[in-house]
Amino acid sequence: MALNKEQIAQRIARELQDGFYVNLGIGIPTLVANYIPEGVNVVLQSENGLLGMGPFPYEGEEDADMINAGKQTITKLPGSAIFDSAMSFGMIRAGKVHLTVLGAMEVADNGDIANWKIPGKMVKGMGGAMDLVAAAENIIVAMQHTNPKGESKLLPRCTLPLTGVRCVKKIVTDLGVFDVTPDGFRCLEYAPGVTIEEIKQKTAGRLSIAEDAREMAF
Amino acid sequence: MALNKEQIAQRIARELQDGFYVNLGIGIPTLVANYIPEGVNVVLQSENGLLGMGPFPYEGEEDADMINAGKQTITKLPGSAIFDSAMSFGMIRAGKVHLTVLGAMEVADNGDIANWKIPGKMVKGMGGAMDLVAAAENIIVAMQHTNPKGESKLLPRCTLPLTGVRCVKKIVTDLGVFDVTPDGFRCLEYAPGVTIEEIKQKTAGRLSIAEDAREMAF
Amino acid sequence: MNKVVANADEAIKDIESGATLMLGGFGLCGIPENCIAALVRKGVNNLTCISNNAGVDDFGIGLMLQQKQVKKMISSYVGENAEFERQLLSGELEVELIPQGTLATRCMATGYGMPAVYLLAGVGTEVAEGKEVRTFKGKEYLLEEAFDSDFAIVKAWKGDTMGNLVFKDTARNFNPMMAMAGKITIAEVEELVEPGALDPNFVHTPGIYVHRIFQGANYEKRIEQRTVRKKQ
Amino acid sequence: MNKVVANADEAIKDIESGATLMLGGFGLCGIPENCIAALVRKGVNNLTCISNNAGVDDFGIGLMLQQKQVKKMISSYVGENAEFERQLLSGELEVELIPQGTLATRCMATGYGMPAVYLLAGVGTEVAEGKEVRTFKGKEYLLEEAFDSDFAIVKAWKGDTMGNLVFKDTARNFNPMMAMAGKITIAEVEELVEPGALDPNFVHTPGIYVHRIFQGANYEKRIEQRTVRKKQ
Repeated sequence: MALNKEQIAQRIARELQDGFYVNLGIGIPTLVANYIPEGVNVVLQSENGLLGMGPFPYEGEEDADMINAGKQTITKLPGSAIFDSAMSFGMIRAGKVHLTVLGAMEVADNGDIANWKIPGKMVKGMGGAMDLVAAAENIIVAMQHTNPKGESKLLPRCTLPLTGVRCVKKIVTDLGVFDVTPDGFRCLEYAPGVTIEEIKQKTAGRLSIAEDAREMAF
Repeated sequence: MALNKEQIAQRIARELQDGFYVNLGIGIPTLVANYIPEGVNVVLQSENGLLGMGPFPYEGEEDADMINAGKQTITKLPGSAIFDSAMSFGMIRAGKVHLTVLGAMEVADNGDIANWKIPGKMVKGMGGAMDLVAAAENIIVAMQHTNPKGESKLLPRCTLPLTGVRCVKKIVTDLGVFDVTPDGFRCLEYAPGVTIEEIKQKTAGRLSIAEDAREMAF
Repeated sequence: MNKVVANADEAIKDIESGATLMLGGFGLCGIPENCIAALVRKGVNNLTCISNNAGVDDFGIGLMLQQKQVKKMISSYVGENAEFERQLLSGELEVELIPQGTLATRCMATGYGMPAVYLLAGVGTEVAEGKEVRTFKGKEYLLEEAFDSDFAIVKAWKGDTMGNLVFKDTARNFNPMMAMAGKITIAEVEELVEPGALDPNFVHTPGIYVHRIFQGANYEKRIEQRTVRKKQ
Repeated sequence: MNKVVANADEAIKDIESGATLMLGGFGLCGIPENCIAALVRKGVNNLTCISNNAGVDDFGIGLMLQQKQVKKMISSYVGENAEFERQLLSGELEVELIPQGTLATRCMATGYGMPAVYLLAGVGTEVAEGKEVRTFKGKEYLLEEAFDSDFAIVKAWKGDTMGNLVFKDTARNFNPMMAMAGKITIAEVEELVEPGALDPNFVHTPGIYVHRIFQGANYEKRIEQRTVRKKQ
C-alpha cells in the first residue's frame, strides 16, 4: 500500500542526523518535525529569521510576532536565535543548513525541480524556494509519485518552469525512496505492498532499481 | 601667523552642521571634537564599530572592550550603537556618514590624496583610510601646508602612492582654507597674518584665490 | 538632530504619487501598519512597492491595492489576496517576482554600499533571463543589483529619538535591511524611548540609517495562520 | 549536538601547520587570547593569518610572530610591532595589506555565501592592481573575492553551548564576520551559559556558524592606548 503523508514524513525523518540544521518546507515537509528519531538533536531553521523553531504555541499563547515561513504561529526553544532575512538566506547560501526538505510539482532525472509556477495559472511567487534549492547541500523532495491525473511527477525533463537545476539529491514519494544519480532515479526502497512493476510504470524518467532495494518498514 | 593644530581643528569644526554623522581620523582630526559649535549636535562614528563616541573615560573607568579606531580608550554616549566592522564600513560606503576629516601626506589639485605609504619605509597599512576616502560624500583634509623640509604638500600631482582619487573636497592647513575645484585649489581664507604671497609660494599645485578670500578670525 | 515626527501622516507627508517604497514585514508580521493606513488616507498612487508579500485583501498592502494605489509590486510571494489576483490578471497591476533571499540581499546591498552582488538563486531558471551569469570556483551565480528606493518604511518594536531600532522575534524579517536601504527611512515603533534607554550592544538598526521615527498607535498585529496546540 | 570543548588546546588540536586562519579582534581588543596562547604552545607554523592587525611585540598575534609561526599576514594595519617589521624587511614574512572595510566585507561575503562583491575602496590605487574594475551608475568599483579560511577563531563575551554568541562593546569588531566565514569556527567566550540564558532576539552570531566553543580563562585584555580624563 502506498505511503500516506505521515509515512512519507516519517521516512524522511530517518535521514536526519544528530547536529543537523534543517529547513522544512510547507506541507509534508513540516510533518517531518513530528518524527525526529530519539537521540537525534536537530535545529530547525525557518527562513523568515529563526533558528531553533519549536512547536505550535499553547492556545492563548500565540504571538503575532512569532511565526514561521508558512506564517503559522510557532514558538522558540531554549538556544534559539533570531536574525533578519538577509542573514537567514546568507547562512543557507553559505551551506550552513545541512538539509532542506521541500515539496515539488515535478522532478527530473537529472535533479531539476519545478515547484513554483504553472503557466496560465495565477503565479504566487517562488518565496524562498529558489534560494533554498540553489544553495542547500542536501535536498530531499517529499511528494506524491503521480499527479491527480495519475501522470508521473518523476520525469525525464521538467515540463514546468524550473525552480532549480540539478539540485535534488533524494526523493521520497508515496511509492518509494529514490536517489538522483548520474544515471537517473535509483529506487532504494519501496512502500509496503508496492511492486517494482508499479514503480516502473509510474516513473517517466530514467529509473534503475538498487540491487539491495528493499521494502520499507514502519 | 600660521595656525597651530588646535586652530586647524577649530576651523574645521565650523564645517559641522547639526545632525551630521562624522568620522574623525587620528591626529588633528581627533581634536575637532573639542570645538563642536554650540547648538550643533553631531554624532561621531568610529569605524571599529561605534556610533555616538563620547570623551575619554574618567581615570579608573577605562575598559579594554571600549576603544576607538585609534585604539584609545573611549566612552559611549546615551543613544550610542555598537555594530561590527562590516556594517561600519557598510554605512560609510552607503554614504550615511556626512563628513570625514583626515590627515594627509600629500593632496593633488584634482583631489587625489596620499596618506598611507612612503616607498622604502616600513608600510603599516591603510587601515580604514581607503574605504573612507572612496566612500565619503564630503572629505576635509587637515594637514600642514608644507613638509618639514618646507616643500609644498599641495601638489599638481601626488608623488606618493595614492589612498584615493579625486575625493578631497576641502583642505584646512596652517596657512588657510582651500576648496578643491575643477581649476585646482581655491583659497577661501588665509590664516591671520599670512599673506596670499606666502600661500602662492608654498602651493605647488594650481591655485586660485577666491575674490572674497578673507582672513580667518578666531 | 530631531528625527521624531508626530505620527504616520507627518512621517509620510512628502511621499508623492509615483514613488518607489520599500515596506518591511513578512506576511502580516512586522508590517508598518500606521504608515500603510496613512498612505491610504493620503491617496497617493502609481506606487512601486518592494515588499516580500502584498498583504491580504483587507490588511497590510492589501489596503493600498484596494484603493488601486499600487502600480507595481516587487515581491517574492503574493498569495492570499483575491483583489491582487484580479488586478494582476486584468493587467492593472505589474508584478516582479524575486527569490526571497535575493530580495533580502538586494536590500542589504544598498545599505552596505554594494552596487551589485553575485547570488546563487535562480540560476538556470527564468529568473536568470537577461542577467549576467558568472562562474566562481565552478559554481554559477547571477549578478543582482542593489535596490533603489525613495522611501523605506519599517516597523520596529522599540526605537529611540536618535533613530536606533530594536525588533522583536520574527517581526524583524526584512525590516533591518530595508531600514538601511531607504534614501529616506521612516520607522514606526511600538515604543519610543529616550537616548540611553536602549543598550547600545543590542541595537539592531543604528540610528544613522533612520531619518524619521514615531510611536505608532493601535497596532492590530493580525495573525494569518493561527496554529496552536492544546495544553495537556 | 555537542559543541563544547574543554579548553583552547582541545579547540585547536586539529589545526595543522600551513593552515589559513581568521583571527577576530581590532588591535588587542576582542582577540582570542586563549587560542593564540594554545597555538603558540602547539608550535604550528607556516600559518596564513587573516586579521585586521598583527598584535604588539609581546601580545596578540605578536606572540605567534615571535615564534616565527606566521608565513603570511593579511591585514589592514600592522604597526606597533618591531618583530613584525624585522621579519617583513628580512623577507621572512609575507604581508598582504587590504583596506579595512574590504577586509571586513570579504569575510562577510563568505558567511553570506557571496563569492565576490563590488567595493569602492582602492579604486585608482595600487590596491586595484590586477583586479576587475567595473562601473555601476557612473561609479567605479573593484571586484573583491570572498575569503577562504580553514579555521576562524573568535572571541565573544558570552556564548551558549549551542554556539550562540554575544559580543561586548567594540570588542565585537571583526569577530561576527569571521565567525560566519570559517570552515570550522572556534569561539572562546568569557562566560559559557546554557541554552535559554541568552535572549534569542539579542544573539549576535547564531550558533549555526559556530562549531566549537569553550569558556576561556585568565583574560588579560590589554589596552594599547590608555587615554583618560581626570574627574573634575
